[in-house]
Amino acid sequence: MDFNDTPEEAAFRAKARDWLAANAPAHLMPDGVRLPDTEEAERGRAWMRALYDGGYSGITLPKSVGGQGGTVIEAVVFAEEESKYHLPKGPFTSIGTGMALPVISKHGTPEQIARFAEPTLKGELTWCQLFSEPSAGSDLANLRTKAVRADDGSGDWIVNGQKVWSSWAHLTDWGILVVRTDPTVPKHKGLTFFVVDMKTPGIDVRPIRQISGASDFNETFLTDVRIPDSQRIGAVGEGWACCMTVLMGERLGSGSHKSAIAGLLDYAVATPDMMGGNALDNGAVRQSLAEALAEEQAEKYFQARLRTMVSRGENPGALAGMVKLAYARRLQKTSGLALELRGMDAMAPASGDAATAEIQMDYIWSTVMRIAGGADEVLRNQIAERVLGMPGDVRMDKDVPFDQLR
Amino acid sequence: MDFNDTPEEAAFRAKARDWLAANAPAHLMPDGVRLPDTEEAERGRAWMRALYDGGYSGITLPKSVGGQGGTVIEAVVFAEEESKYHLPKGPFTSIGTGMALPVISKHGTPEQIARFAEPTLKGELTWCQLFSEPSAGSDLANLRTKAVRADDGSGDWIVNGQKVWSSWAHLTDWGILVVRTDPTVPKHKGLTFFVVDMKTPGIDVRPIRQISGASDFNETFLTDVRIPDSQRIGAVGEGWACCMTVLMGERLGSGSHKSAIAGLLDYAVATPDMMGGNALDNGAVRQSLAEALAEEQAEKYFQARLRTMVSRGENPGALAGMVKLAYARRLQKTSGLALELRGMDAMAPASGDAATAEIQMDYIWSTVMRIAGGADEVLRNQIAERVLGMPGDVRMDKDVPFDQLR
Amino acid sequence: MNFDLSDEQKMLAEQARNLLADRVPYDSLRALIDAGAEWDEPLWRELGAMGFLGANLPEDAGGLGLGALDLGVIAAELGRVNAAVPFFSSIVLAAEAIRLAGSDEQKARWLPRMATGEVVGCFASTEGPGPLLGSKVTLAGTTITGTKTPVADAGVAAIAVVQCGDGLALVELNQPGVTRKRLESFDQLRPHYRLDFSDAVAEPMPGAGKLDELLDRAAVQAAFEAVGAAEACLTMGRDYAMERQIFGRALASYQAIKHKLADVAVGVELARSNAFYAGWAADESSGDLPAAAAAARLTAISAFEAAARENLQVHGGIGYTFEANCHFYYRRERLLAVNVGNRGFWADRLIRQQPGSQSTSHKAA
Amino acid sequence: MNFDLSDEQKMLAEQARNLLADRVPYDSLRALIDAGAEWDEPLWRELGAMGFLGANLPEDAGGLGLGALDLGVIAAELGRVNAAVPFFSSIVLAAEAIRLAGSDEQKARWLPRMATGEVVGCFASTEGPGPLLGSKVTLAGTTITGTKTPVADAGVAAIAVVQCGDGLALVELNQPGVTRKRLESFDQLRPHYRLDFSDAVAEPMPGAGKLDELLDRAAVQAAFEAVGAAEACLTMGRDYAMERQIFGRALASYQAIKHKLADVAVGVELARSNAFYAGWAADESSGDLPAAAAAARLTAISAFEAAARENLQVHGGIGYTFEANCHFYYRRERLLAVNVGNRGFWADRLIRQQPGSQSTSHKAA
Repeated sequence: MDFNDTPEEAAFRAKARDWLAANAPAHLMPDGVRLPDTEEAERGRAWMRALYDGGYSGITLPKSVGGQGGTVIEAVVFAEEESKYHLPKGPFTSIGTGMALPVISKHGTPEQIARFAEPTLKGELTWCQLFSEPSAGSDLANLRTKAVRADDGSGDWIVNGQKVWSSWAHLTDWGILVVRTDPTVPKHKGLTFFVVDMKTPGIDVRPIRQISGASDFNETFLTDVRIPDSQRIGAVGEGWACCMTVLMGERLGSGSHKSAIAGLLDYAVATPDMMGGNALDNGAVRQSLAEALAEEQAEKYFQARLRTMVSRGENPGALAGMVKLAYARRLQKTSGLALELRGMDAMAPASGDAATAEIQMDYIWSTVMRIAGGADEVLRNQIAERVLGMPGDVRMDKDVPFDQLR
Repeated sequence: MDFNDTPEEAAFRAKARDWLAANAPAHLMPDGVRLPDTEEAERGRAWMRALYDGGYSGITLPKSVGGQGGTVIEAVVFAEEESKYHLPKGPFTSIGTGMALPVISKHGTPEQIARFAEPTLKGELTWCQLFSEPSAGSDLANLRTKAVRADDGSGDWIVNGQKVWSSWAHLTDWGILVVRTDPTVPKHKGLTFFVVDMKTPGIDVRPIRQISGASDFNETFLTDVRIPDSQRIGAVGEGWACCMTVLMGERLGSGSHKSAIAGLLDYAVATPDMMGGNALDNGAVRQSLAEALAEEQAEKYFQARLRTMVSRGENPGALAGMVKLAYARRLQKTSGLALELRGMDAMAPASGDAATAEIQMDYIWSTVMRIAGGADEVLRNQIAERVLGMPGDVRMDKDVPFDQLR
Repeated sequence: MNFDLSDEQKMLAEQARNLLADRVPYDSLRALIDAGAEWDEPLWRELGAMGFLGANLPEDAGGLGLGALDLGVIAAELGRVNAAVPFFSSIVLAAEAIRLAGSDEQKARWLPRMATGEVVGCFASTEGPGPLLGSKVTLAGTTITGTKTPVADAGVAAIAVVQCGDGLALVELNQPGVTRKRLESFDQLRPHYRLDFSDAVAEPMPGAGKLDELLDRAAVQAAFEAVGAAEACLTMGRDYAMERQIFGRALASYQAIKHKLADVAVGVELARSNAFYAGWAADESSGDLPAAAAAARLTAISAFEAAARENLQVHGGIGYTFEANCHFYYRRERLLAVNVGNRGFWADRLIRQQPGSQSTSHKAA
Repeated sequence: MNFDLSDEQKMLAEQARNLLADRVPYDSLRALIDAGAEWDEPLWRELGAMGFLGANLPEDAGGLGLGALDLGVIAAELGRVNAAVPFFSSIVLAAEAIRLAGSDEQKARWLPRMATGEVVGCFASTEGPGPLLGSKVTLAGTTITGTKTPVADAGVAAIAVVQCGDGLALVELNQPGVTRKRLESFDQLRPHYRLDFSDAVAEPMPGAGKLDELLDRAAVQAAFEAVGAAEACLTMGRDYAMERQIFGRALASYQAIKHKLADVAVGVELARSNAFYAGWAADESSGDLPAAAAAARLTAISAFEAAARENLQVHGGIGYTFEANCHFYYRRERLLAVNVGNRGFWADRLIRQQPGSQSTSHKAA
């Protein structure tokens, strides 16, 4: 058992580290200043271009499409090193290389690959995703946005519907879009995958106001949006397979792991009690935070185990879902506890109390963590089914035509 | 809001209290001595006889069958008063009046009622139940014990199979039995209900050794047991309806409620810590026990609310299941916690340490509480469906003939 | 035994519920937040006009002379709709403090106008991070100096009852020695203020040793408010799950959702039972009130915590939007979890009520 | 990064697992309980003969000179089958104490025979109700008087390492000044004794201040044992749920069961991860060992607790019978939850390892 890179990984890391030391500083984001979205996105494009020039854009994508043909572990190592710098990274960079290009390179035509791959890898083309819908969350295939062929013989598609949770849709160039093209077949079978220019007439992107007060996500309304058949990825009806290419891709945290519980210990120590001590003297607080700290450390070493599997070329599969499941519920529990131990002051802190503000945001953000990227209940199902080999839920929608489902 | 009886209840209580004061003392069980089963059962019969003579046997059973034709609340009031005496009560008394007679009086023939009701009410006839099977726990209708007509034209039934969890089957006179008479129809439809003399040849009662070390429950093996058709209760195939008569009967705790948590507080205070104090000085222990105490009190007042509903003639239905659900998980949690706070000594206490022995038994008994009389999961389903009006689980066995189920 | 609300109390609940269902649609809460409003003033006036605010104040003070259970019924209904009114600050805390510890003159001067809603009071105890009962602000004669923060509803209040050590003082807020600064409040429907007293004029309240009873009585009302809110979350989650289709059937048909909400329902019923008993104990001035109030508070915090969190979870992504209604409760829940003392505070109070448990010198709060 | 057992460690695990699967069928546990046996002596001899008992003892003491991770691998496999052997008492505690704190003579005299299993040791710390570290039994020169209770495996032990204050002493049990009384043990597969010392001869162990490290190292092994046992419960519950049909489909197809076991699985993987790290920290003599051991202990207790309880729950009524196999783990789990210190003890140790947290005078253990 060791925490060291393999010789290959070490060599790759050294090279990446040198390259980043030379190139990253020019692209650093300012600390403590929130840039306008547009500027952040512009800087993201520039950093993508630098990555491309340095040979670090699309590390795991095949060389045939312009990627680096590298391993997943190289991508992880690079992400670890890259995360040491505060760089303009976000959905506006990751969706293109992480979602759009894997689908295009696997399901697209040579023309489509030629058209989209290089500009995306260079940051000239940024992407958003248009998957989720109000009626299609955990059950993604339940989507209702529909596309029909134009009746003018052009072969174009006319798309109508509504998408949600499309991050940065207002600032990206193109979108990856999955829609229903045949409602008369069972729901997974009637879907088709497209790419769409976000400037196409009929696309209306509106920010969603969230409970945190922010509006990072959008709703995207599509009204008679005309999409040429040449922007269809894969065959008609192959949309679900395209989605799976995106969703089943291996994901692994970057491994960088700052302890949130350490901050809560400090917070407790900084909260006086009624007997001249502090909140950490209360055995209930002490034990809850100790157990949370122990779990947090366990998660860090669990991620090291997953990282080791990936490094060996194994796919951790649903095991990786355990991390988020544990993390999200712990975040809600511990941030909630921290607010409680601080007492009323946590509900309306003195201005400038950054610690309380951050814990409040954690408490709110924990609700998203328990839902997005696999809700608690979906992850438990996946762990039961894929790790423990238990049966799937009874499915009532399996062979029923979509238009006959309620 | 008050804790007083209605005038009718008060009158009934006063009468019952007087009667008990005059009659119960002669039947008291000795304290701190465990009588042999056989003697306990004999005393139970005698107490039943006294109840019958006093007009308190079968309080809620109709007068037409020899009961008192009283209300549920009268039964509750009587049970409250009766519980103030340590009397020989148990499955050997309650199954007859609480399970056998309700079925017989609702589904039986006049001859059957005449034959069984009065002797049961008098304690001359005691009963056990032969319902559960190894393959039929929460899913009672999944039972496999079968009965076929004898091929001699007698109309008798020949029963083969195995029943479990039949308390006191070794000491009772008769059993209520549900068996499968038609495996070719869906499982709830092929059942038939019988009463059977436990001395019938082919009945073999064996104690089940439990994890507590005790053997309160039995397995009952039935091998070519011949039962005359005159002992069939209800029509052939009506067994499930008979079971429902038994299982859906209103049940309500007697209302007597000793605080278990108070004992654990004492236990914690009696456990020294490393700083000259005791285990209750530990905030984690303190808070856990405080929350358990608060919940225990809530349950007591919740039972008072249910009692009020019953007193008004309302049926609390699945609400009553909340009490056991909360109680069972709390018992496991708090008895487990108590063992922990005491430390290693709880794992092997000095001889004569009755408190630890009792908590150990609670910790073991809590597993039964979470299963018997509606497992946690069954109760949650019932609460969701009957209290919250949510849909039933998807049933795969609804219209499938029993012999085609796996 | 009749362990239930009386018919009159049920009518009171229904009356309040109907009024509030009509007057507090969720969109009105969104509008208040967007406006940065202090409160729903028209609703407050209406509650006053209908007598709800004086429910438990003496009849000679213009109240209805009802009890803690009646007040609890109203608190539960206000909790159910997440109403943006200073009921808890003005009625449950300030007016109750004056009733318990005020001089006859103080009672005569303030209670009638509080009962109508004309005067709003607030309760100032906390002094920054840490426990409810601040110890630094003290009274010198009739002069008060120091800082209480946060204080709920101080923006619309004319008077504050200020906890000074074990005693209470009454301070009019419209005077030169008092400055109020609005803080950013986690519960967007209940504003909080920092109150700075600089040689401000204060009237000591003569009733000594009433602080504990005040807190106990307030805890009972907080429990009722939480029970009403928790029940609203339960109903909202259930209704959404019944409607929402997933994988071809109602979300409500999945055991993960059924069992989650069943557990929430158990929590609500247990909390309600303790709230009933604590209300009864308050009305009977039973010696059991301290333990009953603490138990009610603890079960209500747990019930509302689970209900608010799991309601949002059942809603999924939509629950995270401002347009959905889960967040009102998700934020209010934390406030009710620390308002008048957190779980540790009340757990300790409950244990101290048990015979034999206070024998050692412990340090656990 | 290679955060996993080495190939050699995996082979060791497999070897142990195969041996134990063969040698410890559940029926053998029932037979031991029925016989009131002290231990599974033939198994102990076999483990000794195969070198498992000396895994982490120095080669010059007849051991294999392996490390804490290797020992952990064996502990996990013993935990998985609930083996009735004094591995924890003799190897993890007594031999390790002698290795850490014993004189050269003590090491030479006892370790070789402990490595083969010929001599069994036990560890005496608790003095009745309360914390692990008893304070009343003390050493006067080479004489010891007082009572340690309970002491695991003292019936088959020839020597005891006795905690006296902050120090350790070695006591041979076959001497007139020592009486042993067997107690009724909650874990029916691990006997416990009351040890009375009456002017018994004791040898002080010279290594001072080694108690903390001994407990840390034992906590790591207890974590591994619990992880193995928890995984056995998880597998048993899953297998039963797959087989058992209810309402026409496998019990394992219900979300209530799937989600319950998924949560158990998460607990097991988290606990395993901490155990791995703590084993690594023990082997590297990392300054992180105290925190790592405490964290491993806490996650292992939680994981095994949930696994043992829910495994029985998944089994339903049959799980409550002596013929089913859930109860071995249900009882062992509580023992492992208090063995070498309970949750509160280790939570406190973990917090004290964090920078800044020991600044105030707190009273929480």
